[in-house]
Amino acid sequence: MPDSIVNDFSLRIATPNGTGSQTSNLIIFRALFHMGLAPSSKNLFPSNIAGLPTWYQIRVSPEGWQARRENWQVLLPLNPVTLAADLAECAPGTVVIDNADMKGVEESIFEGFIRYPVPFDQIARDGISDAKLRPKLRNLIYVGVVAELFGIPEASLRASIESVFSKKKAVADINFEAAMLGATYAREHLQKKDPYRLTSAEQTAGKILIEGNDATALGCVFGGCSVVAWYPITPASSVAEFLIGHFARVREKDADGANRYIVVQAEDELAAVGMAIGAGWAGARSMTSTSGPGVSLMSENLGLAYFAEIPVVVFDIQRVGPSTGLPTRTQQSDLLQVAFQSHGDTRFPMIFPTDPKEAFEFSCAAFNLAEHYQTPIFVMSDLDLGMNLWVSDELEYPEAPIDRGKLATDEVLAKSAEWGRYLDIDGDGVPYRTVPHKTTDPRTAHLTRGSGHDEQGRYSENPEVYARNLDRLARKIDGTVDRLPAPIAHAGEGSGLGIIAFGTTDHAVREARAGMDSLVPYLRVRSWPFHASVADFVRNHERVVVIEQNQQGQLAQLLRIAFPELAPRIDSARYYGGLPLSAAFVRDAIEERMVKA
Amino acid sequence: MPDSIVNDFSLRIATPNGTGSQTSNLIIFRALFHMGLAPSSKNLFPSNIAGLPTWYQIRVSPEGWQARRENWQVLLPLNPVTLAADLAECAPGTVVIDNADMKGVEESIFEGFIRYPVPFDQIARDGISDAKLRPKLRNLIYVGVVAELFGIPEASLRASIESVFSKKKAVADINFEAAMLGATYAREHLQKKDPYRLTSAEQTAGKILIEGNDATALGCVFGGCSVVAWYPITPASSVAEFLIGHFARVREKDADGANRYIVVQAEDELAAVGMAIGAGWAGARSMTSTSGPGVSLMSENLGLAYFAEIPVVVFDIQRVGPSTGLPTRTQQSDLLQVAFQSHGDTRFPMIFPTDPKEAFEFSCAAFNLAEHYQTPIFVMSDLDLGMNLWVSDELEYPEAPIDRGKLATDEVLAKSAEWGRYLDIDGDGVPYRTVPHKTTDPRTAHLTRGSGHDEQGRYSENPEVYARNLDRLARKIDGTVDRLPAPIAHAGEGSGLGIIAFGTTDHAVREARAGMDSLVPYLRVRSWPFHASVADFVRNHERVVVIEQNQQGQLAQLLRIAFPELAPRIDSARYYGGLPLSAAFVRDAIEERMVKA
Amino acid sequence: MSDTPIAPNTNRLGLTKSEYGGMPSTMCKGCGHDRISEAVIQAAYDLGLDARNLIKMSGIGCSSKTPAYFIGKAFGLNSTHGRMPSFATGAHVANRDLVPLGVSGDGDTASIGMGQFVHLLRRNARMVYIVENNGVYGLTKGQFSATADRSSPSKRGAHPTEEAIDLCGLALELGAGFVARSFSGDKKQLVPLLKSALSYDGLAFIDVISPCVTFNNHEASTKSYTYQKEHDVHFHDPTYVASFEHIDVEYEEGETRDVRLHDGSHLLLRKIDRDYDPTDRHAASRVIDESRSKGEVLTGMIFIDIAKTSLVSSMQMTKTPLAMLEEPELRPSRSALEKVMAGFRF
Amino acid sequence: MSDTPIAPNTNRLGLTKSEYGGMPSTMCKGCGHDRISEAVIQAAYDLGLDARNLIKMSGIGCSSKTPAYFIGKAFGLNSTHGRMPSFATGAHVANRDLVPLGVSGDGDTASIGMGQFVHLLRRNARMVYIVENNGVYGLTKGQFSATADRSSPSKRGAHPTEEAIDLCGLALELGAGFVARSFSGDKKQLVPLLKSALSYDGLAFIDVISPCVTFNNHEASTKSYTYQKEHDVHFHDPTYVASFEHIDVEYEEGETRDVRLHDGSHLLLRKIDRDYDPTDRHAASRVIDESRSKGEVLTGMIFIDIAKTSLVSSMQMTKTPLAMLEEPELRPSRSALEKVMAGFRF
Ligand SMILES: Cc1ncc(C[n+]2csc(CCOP(=O)(O)OP(=O)(O)O)c2C)c(N)n1
Ligand SMILES: Cc1ncc(C[n+]2csc(CCOP(=O)(O)OP(=O)(O)O)c2C)c(N)n1
Ligand code: SF4
Ligand code: SF4
Ligand SMILES: [Mg+2]
Ligand SMILES: [Mg+2]
Repeated sequence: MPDSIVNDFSLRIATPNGTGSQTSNLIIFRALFHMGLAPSSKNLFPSNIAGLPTWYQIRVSPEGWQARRENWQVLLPLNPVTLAADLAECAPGTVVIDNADMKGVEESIFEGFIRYPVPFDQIARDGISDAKLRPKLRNLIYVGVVAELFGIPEASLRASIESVFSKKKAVADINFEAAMLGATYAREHLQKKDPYRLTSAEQTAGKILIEGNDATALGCVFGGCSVVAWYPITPASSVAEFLIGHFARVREKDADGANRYIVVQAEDELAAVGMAIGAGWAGARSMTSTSGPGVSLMSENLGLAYFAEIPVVVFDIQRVGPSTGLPTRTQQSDLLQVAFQSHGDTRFPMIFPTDPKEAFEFSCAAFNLAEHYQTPIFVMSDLDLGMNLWVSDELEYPEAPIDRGKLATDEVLAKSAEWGRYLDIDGDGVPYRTVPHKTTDPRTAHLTRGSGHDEQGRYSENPEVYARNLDRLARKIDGTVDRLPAPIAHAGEGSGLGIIAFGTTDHAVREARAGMDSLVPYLRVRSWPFHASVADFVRNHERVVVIEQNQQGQLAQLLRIAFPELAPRIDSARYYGGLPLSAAFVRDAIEERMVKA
Repeated sequence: MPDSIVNDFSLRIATPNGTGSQTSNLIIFRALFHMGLAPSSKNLFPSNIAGLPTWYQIRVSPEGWQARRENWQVLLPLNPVTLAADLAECAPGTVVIDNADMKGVEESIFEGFIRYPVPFDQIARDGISDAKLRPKLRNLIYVGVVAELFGIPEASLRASIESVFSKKKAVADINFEAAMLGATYAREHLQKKDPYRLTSAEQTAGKILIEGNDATALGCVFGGCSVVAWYPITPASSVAEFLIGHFARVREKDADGANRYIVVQAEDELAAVGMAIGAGWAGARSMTSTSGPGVSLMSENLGLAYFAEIPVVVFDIQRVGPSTGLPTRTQQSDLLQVAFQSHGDTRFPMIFPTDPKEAFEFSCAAFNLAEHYQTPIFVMSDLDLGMNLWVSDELEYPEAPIDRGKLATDEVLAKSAEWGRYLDIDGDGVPYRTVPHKTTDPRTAHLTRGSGHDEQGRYSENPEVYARNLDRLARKIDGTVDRLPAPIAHAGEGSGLGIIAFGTTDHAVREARAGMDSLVPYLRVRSWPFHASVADFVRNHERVVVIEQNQQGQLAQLLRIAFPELAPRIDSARYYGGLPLSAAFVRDAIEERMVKA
Repeated sequence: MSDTPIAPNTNRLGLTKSEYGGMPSTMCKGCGHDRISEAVIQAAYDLGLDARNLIKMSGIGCSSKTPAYFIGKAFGLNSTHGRMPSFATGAHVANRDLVPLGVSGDGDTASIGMGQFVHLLRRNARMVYIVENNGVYGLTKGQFSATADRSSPSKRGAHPTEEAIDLCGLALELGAGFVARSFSGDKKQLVPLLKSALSYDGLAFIDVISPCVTFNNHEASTKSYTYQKEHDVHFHDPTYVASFEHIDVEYEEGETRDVRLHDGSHLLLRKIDRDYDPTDRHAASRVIDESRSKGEVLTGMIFIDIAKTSLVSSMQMTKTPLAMLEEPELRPSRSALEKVMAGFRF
Repeated sequence: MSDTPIAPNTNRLGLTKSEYGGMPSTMCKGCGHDRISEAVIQAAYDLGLDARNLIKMSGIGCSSKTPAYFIGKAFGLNSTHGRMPSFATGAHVANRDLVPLGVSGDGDTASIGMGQFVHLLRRNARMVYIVENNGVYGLTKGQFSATADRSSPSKRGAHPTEEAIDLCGLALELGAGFVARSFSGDKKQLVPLLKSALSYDGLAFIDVISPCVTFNNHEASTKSYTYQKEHDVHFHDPTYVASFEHIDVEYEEGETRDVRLHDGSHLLLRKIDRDYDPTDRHAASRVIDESRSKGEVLTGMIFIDIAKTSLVSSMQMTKTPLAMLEEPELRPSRSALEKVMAGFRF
């Protein structure tokens, strides 16, 4: 082992859920950011409010990789319940900072590790007078120990603590003091025996710290969304909760100080999506955010929006399914369900953001797409992106103006002799949308319906009329590729193996590629239906492996359907344990296939 | 035109909905059956209770084909609203029996047709004294006219009328008399000018007349179903309604005359499927029947049944989608939705009955499958099969005994030292199912859940445990092919083009093949996941065309996913106008491709 | 009388009644639902209502089809079975100037729609909500709905196995501010109630007994025309006076209650025998419940509370309908984003 | 006293109380839900209940997790959010010998579950239905549920914008036969109510105020321990006497009501101040409603009707649980099929 490893290791903190340790972990994380490092954080928390084991993993790397690192070099096993298991998972030589006051712990289990025992209880008892505050403040002690052992400057620590407790100076002070108790103890009693060190760096220029759901919420504000109907569900709740805050702060009020938005907490997801669709029908930009179980409940109403051609944006912050599954773990397993949900011939376009910046951009763009194509647009995020804190590029002001799409205004209607709500005037399958009060032309008034209708929106059971309508809808959905985010190609060597990935999988893929001797060509898909260039990429390689976070290889299946002639070359490598994907998994998957090839 | 065409033409009757004409049409149909003919009937009715146009098509053919014939040789345009349109759709030389008393009708519109004008109103006025009965009885007049013109023996007519009014002799008599008014008029005033004739035949030995939903209901009774929870929806309602009758008549009562079943009309489909799943969990054979919109509402609860491994049978009597679509027209467009519904990695096995006999057999078998594999089984019928009257082979008593599958009985548990509800003891991915009161072993009691669980059914967030469970579920579902109905191959010539079809499409396909010079090989798929023999069939042909009744080519897409290496050869021909499929459509689809090939 | 328009055969907008019509009905001849559509047309015509400010919302069922048959100049959304309340709420908050006229059935509301109906009542968004109550699922051919009385057999003689839900009782329990019941055969009562509902700023619920002539109009039915005629008991004799009319009905004190509605119009309730106070929620539940046990069907203005604030008013929303806002109002400035970014830096 | 078991530390089945326990709870320390689980264990132990005849049913929420923490010897189904009533109904009709003990939350029942809850009450299938009512969505971190009072702000100070639903009032309106309210902090009242519910042949509903210490136990909350303690008003002082015990509580006439339950046990209600008749549905709604406006939270046996017939009884079902029937009873004979076929021939 080299005697010094700088800014390139990861730290795992094991605590019981709901004990306040999250604040301490956040403080360490932000302190690193303050040092100019681009750390990654993965919060592996249970579906429980307090008591169950939780792990927080902080990683630093010279490149500022954001993917989860599979192994860790430093462990703080502060949860008695999981102590043994946590240690068992560690490689020999792992640095272990444990609570020396823990009762009944066999010394032997620490063998083979670089151990720093710290009497946290005693330090707390001696150093924190106020017994009421002690339980929470004691968590700050390990912050100080970590800072001292690995070299987080006091300034960064203080800055971090102050930012976490923002305005509350007094609170910040006592927390800082508590942290100092740990630092002091470490300085006086711990002899540095490990090679891991932190030093200030230049990784954070133009970077921000943000959760994906926060960026998604901002995208809605700048995307012009004004009606939000939601029902709480992990990991989607914070989209609406952040949104409430951003609306209040940045959506300009009217002259009387009244709100230019409304957020309704509905009684369930059927109602949430119903309200959002009703609002879209009446001409407001509307959305709902949910996760798998909610999507399953929305499918009938979404079928109406599809067939009646009503704009609405749905955010699916994916978690582990099927059923209740693991509500606090991450997956990309709703694709097939979303794509073909609701009975009959339907297709629901999907967009796949990969990081907070795209979460913002795609969320903003989704409203233009929904209104232009007059159909539900799904933004497929996931728990890893949505609920973890990411070091992201700053969000850029949207270039594209708000585009209400093809609206039946008086001008438009004046030009068109023949009029019909579902008339394909431009031959692109996209009709002109009506919004009450947007026109005075009496021809536009009609009863929107989910039953069979002709070009004028009148009820019809005529077989030709019905088939013609389904064909137009198919053309319309095929056409969405003109405006959906195009795939991004990362050139590589050779035409043997190619990689396809989407969403949060991208981070592990890019890290894995960087770490390999030969650079494998990689295409990141950003939407479905697929662009023609996706087919080109597959065609240009003997074999393509789709890396995804589900059991069935759902994107691979969508590719096989979209490009049957290329289906034989499409392979997939799948992880579905619920933890954020690691570069190691990707590397193995690729190497395995390179050998085969 | 040959001067005599015997037992080979079709008759189209146009009337307003809800005027009682259905009874008359049924009488004609049953009279033909009584003559030993195997007629086909297609009831093209509107989504309305009374007033809108409805058409009834009766067809006779030497082979007794049951598919819809695209053209008709005899028309009764008795609906003033559609008179002109109905005539416009007819080929020259069509026989037209019209109401001479209809006001304001241009003589000219009958030009080019073989016309038999009949003063129905006047005949009714003169012949039917009771003004209250007249509106209904007048419909019998055209029955008599048809009988006289084309040669339905009086005996068959009487037999038919008596069977329709079963016990009510008096009612039968006045109806027969009304029919005779028409017959007499025709005899006295109409000069036979057309070549179409009916004669007795031998097509009905061992045949019965039955609606698909009726056979489906019987299958549930003989399949051992005891709990039914449903919510009304066209075209599925009659499954439950027939079932109520059959239960009462043929499910043996207990010693006290009490019922050995329960049928609950739920408040909606979420509740209907919830009750059915709850009953399956408690150990009863349970089912729910619905159509597209209902399936869309069931998807969250079905995800629980999939993941918690609870048996339940769902009958999807498909209608035209998306959304409300055309509730009284037929399609096969719920496949993709059903196969991958509910969030997360799920698959729901589907069975495709093609006629009443299979509707009975598959419905019966579905309960064994659901209990053996402990998963929801979908029986995918449609409106054409479910609500039309079919000439079918007699239903045969089920050979396979009722098989409750792998149950955790005391015997089983005695043998197995290690026990877990989800433990894969036999290596086939199918665990042993627990039913309260079926065992006294205390180890079996547990809390069934849709959240992550280990082999013992205990809550677990462990990534390996979760992935292992998903893998076992995948193995289990793959294994269903061992018991799902296998495909049926119809040999043909050459290895160029092959046909694949399923469900009601089969009738048009078999008729089309019979009518072609070169017999195209044909495989009828009867379930999904697909058997290996389906891949063999595709592999053995340069090109395979899937004939289906939906817009997206849904079965073709499932084939491309299942057999990626064969995807390039899989093509599809699709009809989705909502009328039952005709042989003509299939013939065109095949010929077009034979030219190409 | 409020039913007299400004000039013969035209209303204050100069429109004839036929201009409030819709497509030809496809209901069965004699269906109660058609009578309700006529009443809606009458009310809209009398009020001189601008069809562009009304949106017709419905679920699925025969009843839910009727919006196609009245006020063809208004937009409408025929949504999904039992979920109309959510679509109507969404449409109204998107454009607060659009007043939803919701038409539902007893199956659509009391069976599959119960959850959304209950929460719609709580939310009190401005809307007129009509249940065309026939005790059966008409469109699916006559199965019992959740409002079918246990004493009321089907044509085949089967009886419901569960208690009927009294939607008015439920609405009262859930705090609805406008609860009325009427009969499709009684335009004289239904029209003024509809007008009052359209003048009410909140959720106005009207349960209208509307016989299904095809599946539930037989002797033994408690939802038949005959049954309703024989058991109908009126609370009061209602008269509606629009804000643009002056009250010219003379009445003695104590004989008539004058309810002033949000838009300045008046609902005059002339006492019949007993004096009934439609502003006492408890009395209301007690009375309809007692009358039910007596086999009566009380109709009229059961309860009204004009003090309740509607959803939009309680939400501090801008007066401009959200649907009419454009980029300048909807998209914050670059500097706004810059400020937000600052917070994410350090 | 009914709480005294036959022999010290064991009940009539010879089981200790710990044998009615479950897995260790994962609720927050002090969560009201844990107290309810304890009460359930106490009731089951006192009754000498055979765990194999009980099925624990729940939806999704902190409350809905608790069936894992009591009576581990019973089977249970932790179903989907708001849909437990349908699963419980299905399970019970499949095996009528299994009594469902349903545990739900105010979000699970009053928000997403409202539709099924209403129809469960109508259907009256035998079942104990407990709502662990804390006014918030605990598991999703504290959003308001439909039972949150408008006067009760969140920790952040926001107020609900909609009226709270009183589940007991709703249950009464919908004709429920057993309606009670209690408090997780009041075992003395809750345990006898639970036992009575378990002895009732029909839908027994108990709304239990169960504070969420993490998200809704602050000063201003009306669902906090303190608030409930300060505003709790008891109807009576309840005592449960099992059928296998003899009534040895002495009481003066007129002071106590004796309600005889279906299984022969008795619920003795000792009058506190006013005399309250729990068999008068109207009085019940009026009283809980008035007390609500007075800011009181009335608890106890609000309403009971032992005359109602439960779903299974009204369905003429065989005594043998359907789940226990096998091929001989389930599959009709060949001749039966032959008879049916005859009808399809001609
Ligand atoms: C999800 C769903 N389930 C079932 C149906 C079938 N369906 C159509 S209308 C209807 C009931 C209508 O009853 P009601 O609301 O009382 O209206 P009515 O026809 O009596 O006026 C049902 C069950 C449907 N369209 N959608
Ligand atoms: C279909 C669906 N929507 C949303 C959720 C997320 N969710 C889990 S629990 C819960 C609310 C629970 O509240 P309550 O029933 O009051 O239980 P409590 O936690 O307060 O005891 C919600 C909304 C879910 N699991 N499923
Ligand atoms: S079926 Fe009944 S409800 Fe429907 S239209 Fe006919 S009469 Fe009216
Ligand atoms: S969050 Fe609230 S309801 Fe959930 S366990 Fe904690 S205290 Fe109980
Ligand atoms: Mg109805
Ligand atoms: Mg709660």
